[in-house]
Amino acid sequence: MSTHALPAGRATGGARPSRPLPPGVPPKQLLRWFRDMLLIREFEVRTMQAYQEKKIGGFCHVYIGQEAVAVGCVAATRPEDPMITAYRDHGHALARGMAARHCMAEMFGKIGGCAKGKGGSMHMFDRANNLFGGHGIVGAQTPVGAGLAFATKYEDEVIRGGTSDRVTLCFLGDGALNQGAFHEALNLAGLLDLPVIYVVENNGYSMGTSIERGTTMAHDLSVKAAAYGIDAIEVDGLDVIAVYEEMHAFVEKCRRTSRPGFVDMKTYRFKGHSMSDPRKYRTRDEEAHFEAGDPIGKLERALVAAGVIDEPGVGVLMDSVREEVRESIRWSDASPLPGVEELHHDVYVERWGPYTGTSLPEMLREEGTR
Amino acid sequence: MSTHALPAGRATGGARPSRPLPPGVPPKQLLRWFRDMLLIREFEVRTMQAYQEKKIGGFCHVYIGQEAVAVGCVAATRPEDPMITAYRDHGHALARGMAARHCMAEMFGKIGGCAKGKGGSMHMFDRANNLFGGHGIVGAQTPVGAGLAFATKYEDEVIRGGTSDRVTLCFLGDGALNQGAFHEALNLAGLLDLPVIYVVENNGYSMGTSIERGTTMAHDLSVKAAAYGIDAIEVDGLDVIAVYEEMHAFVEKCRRTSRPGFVDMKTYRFKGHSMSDPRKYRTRDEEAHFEAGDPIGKLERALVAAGVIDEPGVGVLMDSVREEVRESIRWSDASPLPGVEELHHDVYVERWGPYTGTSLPEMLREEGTR
Amino acid sequence: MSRVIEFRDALREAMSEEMRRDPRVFLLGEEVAQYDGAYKVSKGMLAEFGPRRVIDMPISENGFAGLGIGAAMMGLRPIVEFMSWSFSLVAADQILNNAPKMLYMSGGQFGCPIVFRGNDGAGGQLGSTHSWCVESLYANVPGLKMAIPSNPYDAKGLLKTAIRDPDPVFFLESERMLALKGEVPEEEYLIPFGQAAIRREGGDCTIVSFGRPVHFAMDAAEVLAKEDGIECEVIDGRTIRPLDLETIVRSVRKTNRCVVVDQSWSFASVGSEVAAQVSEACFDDLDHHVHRVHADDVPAPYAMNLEQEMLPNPRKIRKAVLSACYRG
Amino acid sequence: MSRVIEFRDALREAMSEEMRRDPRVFLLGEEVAQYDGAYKVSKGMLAEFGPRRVIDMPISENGFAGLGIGAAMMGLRPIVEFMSWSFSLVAADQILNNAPKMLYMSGGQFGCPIVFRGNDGAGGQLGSTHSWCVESLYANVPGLKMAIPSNPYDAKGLLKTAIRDPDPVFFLESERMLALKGEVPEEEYLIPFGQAAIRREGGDCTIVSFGRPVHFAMDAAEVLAKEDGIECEVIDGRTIRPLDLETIVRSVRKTNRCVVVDQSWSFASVGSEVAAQVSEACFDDLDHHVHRVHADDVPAPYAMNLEQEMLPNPRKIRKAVLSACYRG
Ligand SMILES: Cc1ncc(C[n+]2csc(CCOP(=O)(O)OP(=O)(O)O)c2C)c(N)n1
Ligand SMILES: Cc1ncc(C[n+]2csc(CCOP(=O)(O)OP(=O)(O)O)c2C)c(N)n1
Ligand SMILES: [Mg+2]
Ligand SMILES: [Mg+2]
Repeated sequence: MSTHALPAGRATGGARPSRPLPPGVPPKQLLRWFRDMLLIREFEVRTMQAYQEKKIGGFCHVYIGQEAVAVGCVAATRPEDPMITAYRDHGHALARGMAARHCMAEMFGKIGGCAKGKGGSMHMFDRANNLFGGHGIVGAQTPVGAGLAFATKYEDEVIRGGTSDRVTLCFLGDGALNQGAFHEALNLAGLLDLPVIYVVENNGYSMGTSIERGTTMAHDLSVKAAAYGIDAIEVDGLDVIAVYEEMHAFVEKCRRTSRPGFVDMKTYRFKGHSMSDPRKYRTRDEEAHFEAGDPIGKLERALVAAGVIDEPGVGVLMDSVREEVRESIRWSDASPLPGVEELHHDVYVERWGPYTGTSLPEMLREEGTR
Repeated sequence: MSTHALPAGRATGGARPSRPLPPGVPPKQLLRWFRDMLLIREFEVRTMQAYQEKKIGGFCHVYIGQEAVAVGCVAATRPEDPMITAYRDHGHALARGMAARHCMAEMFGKIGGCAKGKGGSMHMFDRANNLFGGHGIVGAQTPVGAGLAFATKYEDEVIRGGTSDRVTLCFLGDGALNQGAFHEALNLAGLLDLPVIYVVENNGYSMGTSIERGTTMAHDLSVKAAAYGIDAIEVDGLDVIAVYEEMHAFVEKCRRTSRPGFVDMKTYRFKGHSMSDPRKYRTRDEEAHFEAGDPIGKLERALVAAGVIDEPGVGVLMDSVREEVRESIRWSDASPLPGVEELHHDVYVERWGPYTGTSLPEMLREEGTR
Repeated sequence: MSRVIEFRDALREAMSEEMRRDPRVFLLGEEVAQYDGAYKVSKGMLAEFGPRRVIDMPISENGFAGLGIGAAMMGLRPIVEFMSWSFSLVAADQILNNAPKMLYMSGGQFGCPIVFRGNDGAGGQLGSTHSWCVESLYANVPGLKMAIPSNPYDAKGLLKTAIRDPDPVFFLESERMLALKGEVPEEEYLIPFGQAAIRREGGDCTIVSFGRPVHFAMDAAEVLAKEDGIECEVIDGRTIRPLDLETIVRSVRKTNRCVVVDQSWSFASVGSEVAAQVSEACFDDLDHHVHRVHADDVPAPYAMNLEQEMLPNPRKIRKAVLSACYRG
Repeated sequence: MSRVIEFRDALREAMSEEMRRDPRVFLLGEEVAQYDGAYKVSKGMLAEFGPRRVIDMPISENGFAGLGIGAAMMGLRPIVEFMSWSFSLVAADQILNNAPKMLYMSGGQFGCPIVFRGNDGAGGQLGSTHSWCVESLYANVPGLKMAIPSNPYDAKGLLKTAIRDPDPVFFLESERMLALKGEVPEEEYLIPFGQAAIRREGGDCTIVSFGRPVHFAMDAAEVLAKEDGIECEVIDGRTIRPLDLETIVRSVRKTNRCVVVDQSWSFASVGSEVAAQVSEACFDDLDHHVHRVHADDVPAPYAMNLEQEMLPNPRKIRKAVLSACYRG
C-alpha cells in the first residue's frame, strides 16, 4: 500500500478491506449491490469506448471509482425518495433502476433515450424511478433539491393532511461547494426543516482543481453545514457497506426529524474529469493508491470471504452484466434518431404556433418491454 | 431598563454605559467621533423630513441608531483603506468625510450631488475618500469588496513590488448573509488571503424579517465565517468606543496577516426599513429598549463624565452640526438639476454615437469650495 | 357584476381564488406573509391560507426560485414573488436555465408549472439597479411564457391563466400601476395568452405597446386625435410570449403605419422584435418604417428630471406617430 | 510579416502582449493557470506571468466576476475568463448590474475597465444549459460593449482593443472556432470597435452576420454565386455594441436586399435589432423585407441531428437569400 502523504480532504483509499458485511442485509441484497456496481463499471467502460467511436458527443463524465456512492445511497433509501444530481449522473440513473439501454441510448442521441436523446449524458431523468436529473450547471441542482423536499412534505402534510416521511437525496460535486446557490439552498433547508440530504461526492477535484485549491476548510467540510445548523457526517465513499450503513442511519434520522443533512462522501474518480483530460494535476502514484482501494474489488473480496459468492459466481455475474451492457449498445445503435418533429416538441406542454406539445419518452411508456 | 427577552442574535441595547474612554485616543479625536455621530443623526432626521416634503424620491434608508458603526469603523481605519457598503449608506459617506451638501444634493437629484444626482440615496460614491459605493442589490457589494482588497494587494505587491498594508472594509446588512454572492466572496477572500473585513451591520432585521426567520444560526454568526476558515469577532455596535477598539485591533491584525475577517456588529435601526415601514414586525417595547441605549447619548454621557466636554459645549456642537446640515439643504436646494445632456454622459468613458463621454462630479473637482 | 378595485387587489384575487381551487398552489417570496407583502399585494393571504401556503423567504432569490422549480417538477404549482424583477438577475440561472428547459432536457418527463411574478420597470426614481425592464432581457428565451398586464381586469384574468398554465410563466407587474383602479367582474374569468386587446380603434396609425406604457399610448392617442386629427389604433399586447402578431398585422394592414412603444432599452428588445416582425409581415402595407419609442439607452438615472426624460412618455409617442404619418 | 496561427493562439497573444505592456492587466478564471486553460487558450501564461497574474478560480462565477469588478474600480485591468458564457448566468447580476452601470451610478467617479471573455454559442452537442448565445440576452444593456470575432486576426486585434478599453467589454469567442487557423501579423495591431468588415463583395444581397455564422454566410454566398448566380455581400459585424450600422446600410442601399444571420434565438435578438434598424434606415431601398436566419426557437437539443437542424447553416441562409431575391 502506498504511504505517500495525501492532500487533506480526500478519501483515504488504499487497499483497506471493506467494513464487515452488515448482518441485517440478506445476501441477495448484497449481491444486488455488487451487481449494480459491476454494471455501472462495465457501462462506463463501454461509454468511454463509444465516446472514442464518436457514438457519443458533447461532454461526458464517467462514474468509475464512485460506484459505491450511488449504489450505497440507493440501497439506503426507498424508491419513493426523490433523487437529483449533477452531470456525472450515469451511475445514479443505473443504480436507481433506469435500464442500461435507455441510459446508453440517451448518450447516443437516440429516441430510445430516457430524454429522447434531447438531454444527453448530463441529463438523465427518470420519472418512474424518481430521479429528477442530471443537471449541467454546477450547483444549480441544489436549490431544486430543496424544492423536491419541500414538495414531498407539502404533498403529504398540506395536501393529504398526513405526515411526510420521504427524504430527498441531492448529490453534488465538491466543486459545487463554491457556488452561492448551494449556500442559499442549505440556509433554506435549515430554515424550513426540509427533509433533504446533501451528499457531496468529494472526489477531491473539480476538473483540474484540487479541493484544497478551490475550497476553504477542505480538511473539514462539516463546517460548511455547521454554518447553517445542519448535521454533517463523513463517509468512506469507497466502501459500499460504509455508505449503506452510514447513509441508512442518516436518512432514517432525517425521515424522523425532517431536518436536513450534509454528507462529506469521500471518494475518487479513477478517470479524467471528462473524456479529454490528461490528468496532469495529480500523480500516477496517487491514482494507484486509490485504485488499490477500488470499491468493487473491496466488496468482491468481502463477499467471497463471507461465502456469499464464489469466484465462478462472480464470473457468471460479470458475464451477465457484460451482456446487459452489450445489449444496451445494440439496442441504442438500433434505436432511431429523434425525428425532426422532436425539435419543436417538449418546448411547451401546450401546442401553439410551431410548438407541438409534449409527450413522455418511450422509456416510461414501454418500461419493461423489449 | 426593559427586561423583556430579546430574540437571539441581536444587539443587547439597553441603557448600559459605554466602555471606558480609550486612554490612547486624544480628546480632540473623541470629540470628532461625537460630532460625526451627531452630524449623521441630524442629517438623517433632515433627510426624513426632506423625503416627506418630496425633495427626495426613490428608496431612502436612514442610518439612525447605527451611527457608532460607521464612525467607529472609520476611526479604526486609515483614509487610504477602501470602503464599500450597501444602500443604507449616508452614514458611511459622512463618516468617511463626504461633505453633507454633496450627500444631500445627491438625494435631491441635483448636479451638486456626489454622483451628479444620478445615483440617489443608495449610491454614495466618493473617490477622494476611497468610498466605493453605496450598492442597491443586497449582497452584490461583497464580491466587489473582495476585488478592492485584491487590487490593493496587487497594486502594492505585484505592480510596485512592495508590501501591502491597506485593509478593505466591506459592510453588509444581516439580510445579505443569505445571498450566495456573500458566500462566494468569503471563500475567495479566504483562498486568496485577501485583506478584507466583512462587517455585518446586524440590526436584527432585513425589512420585516427578523434575523432568526431569515438566517440559520442567527444566535452565533461566527459559524458563517468559520465555514471559510475566517476569524470572526462580535462587537457591540451601539458603543462607538467598543467599535473603535475592537475594530482597530481586528483591522491591524488583518493588516499584518492579510487574512480576511468577519464582524458580527450588533446594532439596531431605530427607524423603519425605509420611509414607508409601519414596523409592525417588532414591539414598541423592543424599540424603547434599544433607544435607551442610544449610542450618541451613551458617548455623550461618557464624555461629560470624563470632563472632555460639558453640557454647554454639547450645545455648541449641536448648533454647529445643525447649521451644517441646514446649510447642506440650502446648498442642495440651490444646486441646479442635472442638465439633459447628463442623460448620455457617464454611460461610457468614450464618446461615441449618442454617448458624450464622462467627467468627474463637482464634488471632486471643487472639493472644499462652495 | 363588476366592482372597481385596484391592480394589487386584482392580483391578490387571482392568487387567492386559485389557491382556494387548487391545494397545489402556494405563494412564496420576500415579505409576502407576515409583512402582508412589500407592496401589499398578498395582504391578508397569510391569515387565510396559513404559513404553509404563504411563505416568507430570506433574501435568496436564486435559492427560492430553484426551490420553486423543484416543487413544480414534483407537480406543485408555486407562485414565486420577486419583490422586483430587478432582483431576479441573481436568480437568472434558475429562471432561465432550469425553469424553461426542464421539459425539453427531460424529454417531456418533468414540466415546470411555475409563475414568477413581481414589479417590472421603473418605479419612481429607483435608480440604475432597481429599474429593470426584464421583458427584453428574458423574452429571448424559448420555453417560458411572458405576460404583462396593463390594468386590473387583465391582471386578474392573465394571472389566473398563468397559475393554471402547465409551463413557466414570467408575469410582469408594475409598482407604478399597483394602485391603478379598474372594473373587475365578480364572476370568474380567465384571459387566454396570445390575445392582444385593441384599446382604441383608429385608422391612421397603429400603436403597439405592453404593460404600463399602454397608458402613455392612450394619452398620446387622445392628444393626436384632438390636436393633430390623427386617429390611432392602440393595441395592448397583453402577452409577449406568445405574441399576438395577427392582431397587430390586421391593424397595420388597415392603418399602414406602426409605432411600437416599449419601456425597455431599444437594443435587441421586444420593441425591435415587433418592429422586425411587422416590417416583415407588412412589407407591402407600410407607408413608413415602423417607429420605435423606448427608454433611452442609458442606465436609469435617479434624478427625477433625467428619469422623466429617459422613459417613454406621451410626448415622445406623439412625436413618433407624427413622424410615422410624415407630419414630424 | 504574417504567420498562420490558431484562433486560440491569437487570443493568447493578445492577452500576453497586453500583460507585458501593462502590469495592471491580469487574467483570472477557472482552470486558466495550472491546467493551462480548459481549452488551452491561456497555455503557458502561468509559466510566463506567474500565479499572481494568472489566477485559478473556484467555480464561483458570480464571486470572481464581482472580484474583477472591484479590481477594475480600483484601476486594474482584469480579464475574466468564463469557461463558457453559458456559465455567466449565475453571474448575471454582477456583469449586468454592476460592471455596465458603475460609471453612471457613481456619476463618473468609478469606471469599470474589465473584459469578460469565453466561449459563446453551441459547442458540439452540449445540450440546453451549455449552448447559450448570450449576445441577444446581454446586448440589450447599455454601458457594456460587445465584440464577437470570426477569425484569428480579428480575435487578436479586437481583444487587444477590448483590454485597453476603459469600459466593460463582453468578448464572445466560440469553442468551435478555437482551432480555426488564419493569418495574423507579427507586428502589433488593434482593431477599433464599431467597424464592420466586408468579407465578400457583391451587388445582389447583403448578408449581415456576427461571429461563427459569418463562415456559414460565406459558404452560402459561394453556393449562391455558383448555383444561383446571386452575388452576396457578406458583412461581418465584428462588434455588436457599437453596431456599425453605416457599413450595413451602405451595402443595403447597393443591394436592396438584406439577410441577417444570428446564431441566437430570434425573439428580441441581435437579429431583430439589425432587422429593425435596417428596415428603418433603408425603408426606401429595400426590395423585400429583411430576412432573418436564427437558431430555432427551442432549447438546444443534444442529439446531433436535432442540433444540426436547430442551428443556422448555409442551407438555411441560401434559402433566405433566395427568398429575399424573390427566387424562394
Ligand atoms: C456554473 C458552472 N461553472 C462551470 C462549469 C464547468 N464545469 C463543469 S464540471 C466542472 C467541475 C466540477 O467539479 P465537481 O463539482 O467536483 O464535480 P466532479 O466533476 O468532480 O464530479 C466545471 C468547472 C459548469 N458546468 N457550471
Ligand atoms: C437581491 C435583492 N433582493 C431584494 C432586495 C430588496 N431589499 C432591499 S433592502 C432589503 C433588506 C435588507 O436587509 P439587511 O441586509 O439586513 O440590511 P438593512 O436594511 O437592515 O440595513 C431587501 C429585501 C434587494 N435590494 N436586492
Ligand atoms: Mg469533484
Ligand atoms: Mg438588517
